[in-house]
Amino acid sequence: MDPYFEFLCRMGDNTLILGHRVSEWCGHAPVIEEDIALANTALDLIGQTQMWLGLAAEVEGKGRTADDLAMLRDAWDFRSALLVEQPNGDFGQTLMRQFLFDAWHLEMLKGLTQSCEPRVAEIAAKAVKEVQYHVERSSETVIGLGDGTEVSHDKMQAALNLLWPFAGELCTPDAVDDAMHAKGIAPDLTTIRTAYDTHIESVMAEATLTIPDSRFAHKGGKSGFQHSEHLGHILTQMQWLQRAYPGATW
Amino acid sequence: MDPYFEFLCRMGDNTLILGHRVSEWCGHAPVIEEDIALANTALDLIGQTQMWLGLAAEVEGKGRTADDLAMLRDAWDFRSALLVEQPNGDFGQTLMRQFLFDAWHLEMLKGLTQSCEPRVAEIAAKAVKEVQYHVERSSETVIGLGDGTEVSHDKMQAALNLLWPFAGELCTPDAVDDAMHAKGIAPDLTTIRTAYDTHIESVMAEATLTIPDSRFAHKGGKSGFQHSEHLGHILTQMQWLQRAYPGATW
Amino acid sequence: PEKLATFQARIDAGDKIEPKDWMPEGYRKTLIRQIGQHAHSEIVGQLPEGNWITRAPTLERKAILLAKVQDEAGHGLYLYCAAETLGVTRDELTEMLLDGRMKYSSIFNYPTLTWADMGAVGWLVDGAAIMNQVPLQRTSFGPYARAMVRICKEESFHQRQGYDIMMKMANGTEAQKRMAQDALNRMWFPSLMMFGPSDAESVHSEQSMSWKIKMNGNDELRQKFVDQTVPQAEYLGLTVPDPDLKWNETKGGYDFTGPDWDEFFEVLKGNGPCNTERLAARNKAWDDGAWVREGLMAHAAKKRSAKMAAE
Amino acid sequence: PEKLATFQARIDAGDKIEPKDWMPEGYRKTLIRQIGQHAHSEIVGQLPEGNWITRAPTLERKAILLAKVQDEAGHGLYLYCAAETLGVTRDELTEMLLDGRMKYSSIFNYPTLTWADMGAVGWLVDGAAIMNQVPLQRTSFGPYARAMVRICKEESFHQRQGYDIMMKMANGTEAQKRMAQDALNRMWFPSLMMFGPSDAESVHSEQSMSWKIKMNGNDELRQKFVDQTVPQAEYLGLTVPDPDLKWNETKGGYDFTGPDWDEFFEVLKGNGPCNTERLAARNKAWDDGAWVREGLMAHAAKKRSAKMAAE
Repeated sequence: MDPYFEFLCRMGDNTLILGHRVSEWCGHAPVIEEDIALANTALDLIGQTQMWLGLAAEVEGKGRTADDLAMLRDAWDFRSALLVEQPNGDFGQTLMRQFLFDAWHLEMLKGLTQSCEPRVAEIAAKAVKEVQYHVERSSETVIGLGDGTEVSHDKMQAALNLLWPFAGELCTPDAVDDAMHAKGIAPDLTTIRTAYDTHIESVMAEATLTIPDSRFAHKGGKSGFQHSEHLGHILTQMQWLQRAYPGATW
Repeated sequence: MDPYFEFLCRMGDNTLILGHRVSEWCGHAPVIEEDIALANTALDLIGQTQMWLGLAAEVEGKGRTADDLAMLRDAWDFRSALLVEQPNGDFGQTLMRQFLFDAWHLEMLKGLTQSCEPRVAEIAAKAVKEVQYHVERSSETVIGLGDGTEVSHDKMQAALNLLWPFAGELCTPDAVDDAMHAKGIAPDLTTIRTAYDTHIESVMAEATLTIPDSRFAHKGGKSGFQHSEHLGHILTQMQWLQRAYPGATW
Repeated sequence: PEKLATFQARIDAGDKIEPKDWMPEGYRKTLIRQIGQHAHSEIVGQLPEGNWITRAPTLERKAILLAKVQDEAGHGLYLYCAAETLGVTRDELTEMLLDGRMKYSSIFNYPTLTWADMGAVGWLVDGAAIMNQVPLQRTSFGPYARAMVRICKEESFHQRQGYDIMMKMANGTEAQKRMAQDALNRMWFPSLMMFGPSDAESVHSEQSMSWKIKMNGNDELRQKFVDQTVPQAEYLGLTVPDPDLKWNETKGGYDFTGPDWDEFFEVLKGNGPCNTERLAARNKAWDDGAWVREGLMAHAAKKRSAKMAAE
Repeated sequence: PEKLATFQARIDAGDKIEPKDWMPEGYRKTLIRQIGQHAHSEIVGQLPEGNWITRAPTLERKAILLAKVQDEAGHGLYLYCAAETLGVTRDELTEMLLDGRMKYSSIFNYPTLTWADMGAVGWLVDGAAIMNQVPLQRTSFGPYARAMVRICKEESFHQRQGYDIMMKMANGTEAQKRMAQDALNRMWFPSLMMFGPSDAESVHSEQSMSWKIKMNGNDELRQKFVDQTVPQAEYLGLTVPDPDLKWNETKGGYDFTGPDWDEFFEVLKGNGPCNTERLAARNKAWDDGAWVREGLMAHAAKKRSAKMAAE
């Protein structure tokens, strides 16, 4: 296992799977502006996926492409965090998931712009601008709905309670993260966690939402040991055409 | 196009797709007895699929198996009626779909027991006993819910309104049906329609439900010309493993 | 009547009518109906293509399709804004869509069944839409004409992308070729329907023409579409599903079979393959979104009053 | 106290206690909890396997899996009936499941991620269940013991089917072998947890043993399971994910690493990978089904009163 390849798959699989989830909203959002914004977010994430998985495929050096990685791996070879695999639920749950991811994504990408690997720094520099915008939007929406009506507040609190145990995985370092940090490729996740916690706390305070009093964090997504049951269902859709018509050009 | 092969695919694809739909309920029914009954119905339908598609594959004579037909055709080669592709909706909608299908299925199978093709008659004789039970159950449930509370009545009426335009396809003969009837393989669909209409009318009367005043019938499923968008999504699930791991033995 | 004459003279002179200008009630109503239907078509039009976003075969195709569907929502937005200048709100228009008082283009009541449909929708449906819309860039109502300029530019981009998908399929494996032909078989006649019934049977047409809300006859545009599209199909190596199609040297265009107008009117009545689903999807989106719209409005109101209190 | 002594004497003599017999409150309560949890486990246990019914690789495998899940619902039904003889209704038990007052087997809080999991669940989970349940065929409460006889027969059939899936995978392609090994890696320790914490830490055990509600110690059964399963894994060519596993000649069994009990207690607390989803799925089924249950009851009442009126 090459930790650099693993790391790049983590970055790309997160954006791929979250992009897929967000794209499920197309045509079904509460207002047109949100349809546009969600499609735009999905589009950015898929674009970032092309860069991360493209680099991963190069680093692997087995002649695979970004599309091969996206379309021809089974669930166990994915390195997406559990958070991004979670179902959309209602619009509030989708935006809560988005914010919990965006806040981490932003800090991570900021750190990665300083990577000793120029290709990583370059991708991060491109992505960080998009993600800066994502986090502005998702935090505004979480605040607006959290501090909106009683109904919207309760739904957002329920979404936070549901998704909170999936946020911790993003910031919990493992051997791959440690190796990446040691090599100067990626930032220290414990530092990211501090910034992440501060960011989450301030947004939730403004949103009048209470962060659950538990640090329990599910794990198994980014290591690939134990994904959610959702991932397999995502793949049946996502990979359908490539699996059904192997070798075709689209 | 061999009409006999087409006809066998219609029989087998109907039971396959409806079996798939019904099996989606597993573990999610309103009471355990219904979980058991739905699983049992799905099981019968999958068993019938094995027989119909097994015979279809033999008749085709290209070395394909029932599993090949089920797992390796794309949507356009399916010959399922639009009715069986429709989503489950709520429990009432599922049972309404089931009854609208069962009532046709029973008449059709009764007719097929008289087929000049002994293999067809044999499969029909086996299936008709199971379907006799299916129609008893589904009609009882439609009656119970139609003539239950106001809420259940309204839901069943909505289900009937929604699904009624998909029932007609089953009884509307086309070139394949005419050829099958002419050869003595299958009964005349216009005769079946008479029995079907009578059956539906008597059950709906008992269920205090009003049959929509329209004979408009969607078509395109059994001919394969234009399925519903649902079928493709069903196949992404149903065929996943065979597509992802071609040639493996399970 | 004098006002009316001046109004017609302005139109005849090629002036643009602006929202604050006087206009006859019929002009206003017809425009609201037309722009509203067009806006609804963009919104509902997200659904058949949205159906394939999660199944797009490559990351690149997924991105292109996402961008396209996003553009459609954007078009819907411009058009609702154009309609709003006529004194109707977006929510009013939306409610009329949702309860069936207003229509959207019947083409979106057909299902998208294979990836080739993403090509065929771009090539044929956007192609037909452009044919309808290019002349509307010169329509008499200013906001509508300006929206059309922007929309047409993007639509022709979409059409090229659609044709590109068809090219890939038509030059691909046997299965892909078959997929492409199947898509053309299903989409051909519904695309011809997009120009509306024959002029002889079309209502409102004459008045709309003189107001420059409608710029061309339905049959004329349909002929133009066929003449443009048939060579494209030939180039793809695909067969237009019309055995009577043939070049007519005398008229300098193709003779072709018209669509099944009974089917067209069934679709208008709600009996298209997907009418129920499309409307159900939009109704669900609207109903499920109510708490979100209310929540965000409540928050905005809180912020406004906090700001006022601070001032 | 005299009654109690007679009761204990009957149990010691191997008599079956029947619902109408006198029994201590503790016996009744413990049984309700145990049978109820067992019933809930069957019901919740439909979900992880139900997750793969629509993706089963062949028609035959789909049929087998459907039959299995149907059996599980059936087991749930017998067990609720057995519990009902103790004076609690199925609806009461269901509500206790749904609001978290009663538990179900922690194993069902783990996800099923590949088709090999359908094999591993049958082989390991049903294997462990049988190991727990076979002795319960001799339990002191009649209805429970009889339910167990029927259930054990079906469970051992399921276990063989599961092992058969594993055989196909282990003798299949490289990918299938990897899938089988991956399933074993994930399911091994959760299966060991199914016997409960070490006897030293287990509450209620002693009293339950003397009442013959519990027939064996947890560690004893766990050892038996390991001893039975390891050679089966070897036969499949799979590696049990425990580097310290080794045969101990002296004790005539394997030495093995126990599961991570912290994880076990987290799962019990609700922090297993799928606790939230499983309970949400059951709650949704129950809530969404309310109108159905009410409708059918209303209809039954109408029929009864019509019948009475006719008599």
